[in-house]
Amino acid sequence: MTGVAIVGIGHSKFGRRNDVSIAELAFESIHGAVEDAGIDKKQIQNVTVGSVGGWYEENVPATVVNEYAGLERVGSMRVEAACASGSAAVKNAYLSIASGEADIAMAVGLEKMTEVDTLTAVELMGRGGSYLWEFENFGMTFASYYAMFAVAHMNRFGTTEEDLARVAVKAHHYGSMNPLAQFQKEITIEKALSSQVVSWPLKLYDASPISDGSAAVILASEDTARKLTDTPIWIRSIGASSDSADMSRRDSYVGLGAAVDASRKAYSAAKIGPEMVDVANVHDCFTIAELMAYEDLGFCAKGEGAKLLRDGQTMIGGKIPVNLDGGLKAKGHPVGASGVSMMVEISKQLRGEAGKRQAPIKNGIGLVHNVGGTGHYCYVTVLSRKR
Amino acid sequence: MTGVAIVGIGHSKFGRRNDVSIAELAFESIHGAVEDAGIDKKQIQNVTVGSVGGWYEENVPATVVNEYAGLERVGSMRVEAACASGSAAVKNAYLSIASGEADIAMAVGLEKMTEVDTLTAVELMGRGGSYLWEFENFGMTFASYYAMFAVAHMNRFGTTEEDLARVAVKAHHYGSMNPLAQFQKEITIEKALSSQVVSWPLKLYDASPISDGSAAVILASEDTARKLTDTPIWIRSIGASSDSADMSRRDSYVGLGAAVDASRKAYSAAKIGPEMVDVANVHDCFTIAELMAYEDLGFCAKGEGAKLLRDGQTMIGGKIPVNLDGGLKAKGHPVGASGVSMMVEISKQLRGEAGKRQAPIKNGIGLVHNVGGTGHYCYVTVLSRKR
Amino acid sequence: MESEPLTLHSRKSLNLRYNVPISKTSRFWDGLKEGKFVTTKCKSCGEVSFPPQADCPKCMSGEAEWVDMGTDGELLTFTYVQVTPTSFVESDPYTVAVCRLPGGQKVLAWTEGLTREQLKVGMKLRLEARTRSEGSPYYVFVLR
Amino acid sequence: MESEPLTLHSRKSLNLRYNVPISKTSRFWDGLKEGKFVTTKCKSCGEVSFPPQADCPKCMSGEAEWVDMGTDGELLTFTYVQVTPTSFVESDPYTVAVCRLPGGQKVLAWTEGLTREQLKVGMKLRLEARTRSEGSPYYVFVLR
Ligand SMILES: [Zn+2]
Ligand SMILES: [Zn+2]
Repeated sequence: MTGVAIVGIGHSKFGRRNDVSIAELAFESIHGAVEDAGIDKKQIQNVTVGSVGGWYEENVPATVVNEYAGLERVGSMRVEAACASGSAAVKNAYLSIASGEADIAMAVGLEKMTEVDTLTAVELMGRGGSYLWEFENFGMTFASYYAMFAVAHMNRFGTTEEDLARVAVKAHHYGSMNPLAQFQKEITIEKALSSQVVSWPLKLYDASPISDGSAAVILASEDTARKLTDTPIWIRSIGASSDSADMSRRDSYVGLGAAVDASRKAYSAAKIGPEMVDVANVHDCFTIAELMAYEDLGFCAKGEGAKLLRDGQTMIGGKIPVNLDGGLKAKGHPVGASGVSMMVEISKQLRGEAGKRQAPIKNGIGLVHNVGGTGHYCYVTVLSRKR
Repeated sequence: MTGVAIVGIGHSKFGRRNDVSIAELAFESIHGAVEDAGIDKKQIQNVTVGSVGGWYEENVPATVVNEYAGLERVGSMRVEAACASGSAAVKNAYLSIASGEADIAMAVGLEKMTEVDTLTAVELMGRGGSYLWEFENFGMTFASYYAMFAVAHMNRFGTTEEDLARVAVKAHHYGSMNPLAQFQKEITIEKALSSQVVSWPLKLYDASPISDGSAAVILASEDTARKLTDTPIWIRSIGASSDSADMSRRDSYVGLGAAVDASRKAYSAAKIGPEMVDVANVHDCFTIAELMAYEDLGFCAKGEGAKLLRDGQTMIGGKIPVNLDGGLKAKGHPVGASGVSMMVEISKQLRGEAGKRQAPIKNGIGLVHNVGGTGHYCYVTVLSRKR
Repeated sequence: MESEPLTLHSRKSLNLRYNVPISKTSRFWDGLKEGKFVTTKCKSCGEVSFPPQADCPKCMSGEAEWVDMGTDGELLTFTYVQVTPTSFVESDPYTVAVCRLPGGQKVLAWTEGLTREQLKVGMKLRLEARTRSEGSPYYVFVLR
Repeated sequence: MESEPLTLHSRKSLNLRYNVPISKTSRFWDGLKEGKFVTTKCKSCGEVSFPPQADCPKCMSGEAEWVDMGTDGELLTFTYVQVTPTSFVESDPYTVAVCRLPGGQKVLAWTEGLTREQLKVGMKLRLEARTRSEGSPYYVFVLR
């Protein structure tokens, strides 16, 4: 089977982007990815758009995006896997090339969450569980689901609110070095701890923001990739897994079963272990999610996420630097765009183009961990300098 | 590359299904497909759900469906290509097997449109164009888009309202033989012509109904398919194309550019021509769409669709029998389910299991033509008895 | 200082309210009216599911019976929801808990009569049925 | 006769109304207020687009200028919308047309002052700007 590589990356500024329509917003990264790949857009055979929607006016968004960018007669679809929609889009594009169906394909992650008011966005996310058993009577929000993970984790392993705040401080530290991030200012533990409680024990600074943004990657088959670039970033494997929609059916509240399973699949298919990973982007929609990700991915043992962070092991210079673009927390979390944005960041890291937030690259391997919903979905993608 | 075959099919009753939740509705076809394939559901590695949503309460439907059916830790996503979402789901499942990523995968098409009132469903469909330029100021509906195709076609080729009514009469004729169809009664041309105008010249009987329903197909790799069944139905090719979201950017109003392109791709990849097709399901969301499909697929020359129908060539015994399950018009059009439902019907036809609505099978080739939106998307899938 | 970009506040509002079919699980809601908590048990393989479902997620059998699932819960986790969605802006902030029942089923519901500070993982709570003023049944956890 | 299955009419309604960014195409809406119809032309390749767009769909250049696109239309197709969506239930039924303008751009809009029976493919119509009572601009086709 042909190898599949990322040959072009594009990324919009994340934030409140009421200066652009959804098509204009998508164009920013599509244009960037086409230029970066050095191709003619007519060479793109498939366009997969990852987006959740509901908070913007277009009900059939992929064709609106394609029309604006002049992508005509392409094979196309939108994919949705909640907040893992971006990774699902990359997987779809990847499969189209790996199967031999296409030679060049593009995945676009896109979300525009600020066209409705904040509490309506909160409601749309809250309705992402099992509607009748979680929302209709009990008004769950995304923060409350993750707060339940936090309470269980704190109770079982002694993780503290300070530990959660440290995740936010790290995110804002690296976000301050990312000109495309929604927040580019350092924060302190005190500031995080004193912010408004959203769903106890999670506070405003434990939560990724409501964001608009887009990101795009162009994938190519092995021969084409080698012709187009000296620095193809190979997709070594994509592990995908899922879990119940309903929180009450989960086995555990101190980790995500789908993440454990997806990473096992991804490591196995790439024939690597977690110790081989030089740099990772993990899904920190809430601070607790990043700590659970360390554990679910095997960067440390279960329950030791907070210690790994406190020891500085997930900073540059540590064992496994994580979220050097600021993560969803500081960079922003336009949900459909986030997975693709993570691919863009890890591609930059593996190319050695991350500037002052560059991680040391030893094995040439990076990882993207993208969770959908409250662990409904997880996609783990292994990227590599070597085929 | 491995061949990919349909080895299991399942289909719910279509209609107003307020007796079942979306998960219960999906289960009806998932259960049917698993039984038909004779597998253990644990063997299913990927589940792709095709659904548009908005008219039912679940915002992340695929995991709700998986949870109910006990499909745990599967790779999964929802895909949306407007009314071609079902074919997009089949394509996603197909790619996962063709690429070697999975051995057995399932595509589920699902829609539940009657949880909102009729005019809200009409609104959600109308918002499927280019929102600002078509809906906000001008209140376009799906019927009005297709009515514009009808007016152009009638003006250019002399197609008449009677010709359109004949499409409905044929649909209801075959629908009367399909116990899963929403409408199972014959109608007359007079009845169709005298029905309420929805968007002139289209009347109630020119339009497919608002429907609930699900359908599922299980796909397997070549070796597995041969072990599982004596009648694998091979997916020979899937041609996918797209067009502008906005009607004002179309080249023509007498056909769908995406359909012409998708069929060209599908024929070319399968190395066949339209004359090789024994039986087809085409996207008759409105009667005019079926006539345009005949032409766009090359079953006849442009402008001769009405004649092909009048001559009985698209009935059993004719050159190319079309929509022998009643089509979307009589069977119902739960939009995300429709593409998968078409695959189920053509599989039955090629297996020789279609009972009194069985087409004669000569070359062993069937075709599914599934349009999304007003021609935003088209997926053409060639199915075959032979690998 | 940049001026705010121009947006068009759409004239048209989309109002979505759903009719959710519940006939296959109505026994649960009916049970609540009598203060009982029942759920489905597969007649074929014995799997007990909550939320109740007419088809078995384990063996796919469509033959289910209704069994009592008890009301004694052990608190697994909880949260106190301060920022509530649009639909719940008129509610006071609420505490949501997940408890495990004797048969192993887990249930998510609001707690009643307990502050967030009083809740501890592992404590004993009890499911109780409630009826809203307009007649719709729901359920809460209270101190056992 | 079967009884109607039991459904739960959700207590919670989802109300969606969008703030659609239009700053990059505001020249079009501003033009309407003066009765002018302008759209974008790519400074790099000369492509004229309608609807207007800041980036060129042909060559991807972000350099566009605004050009007059005229108002003389030729009717390509039309329909008379009798069953209208929820948002438009208070409108009378309306006739929508697509016309080609002199430069080849096509525009979709309501017709005004013409019954469905008066419309014929190929006839000459003219774009005219209108303003709603609340001040928002739109446009219609009238007889030329
Ligand atoms: Zn069972
Ligand atoms: Zn240009």
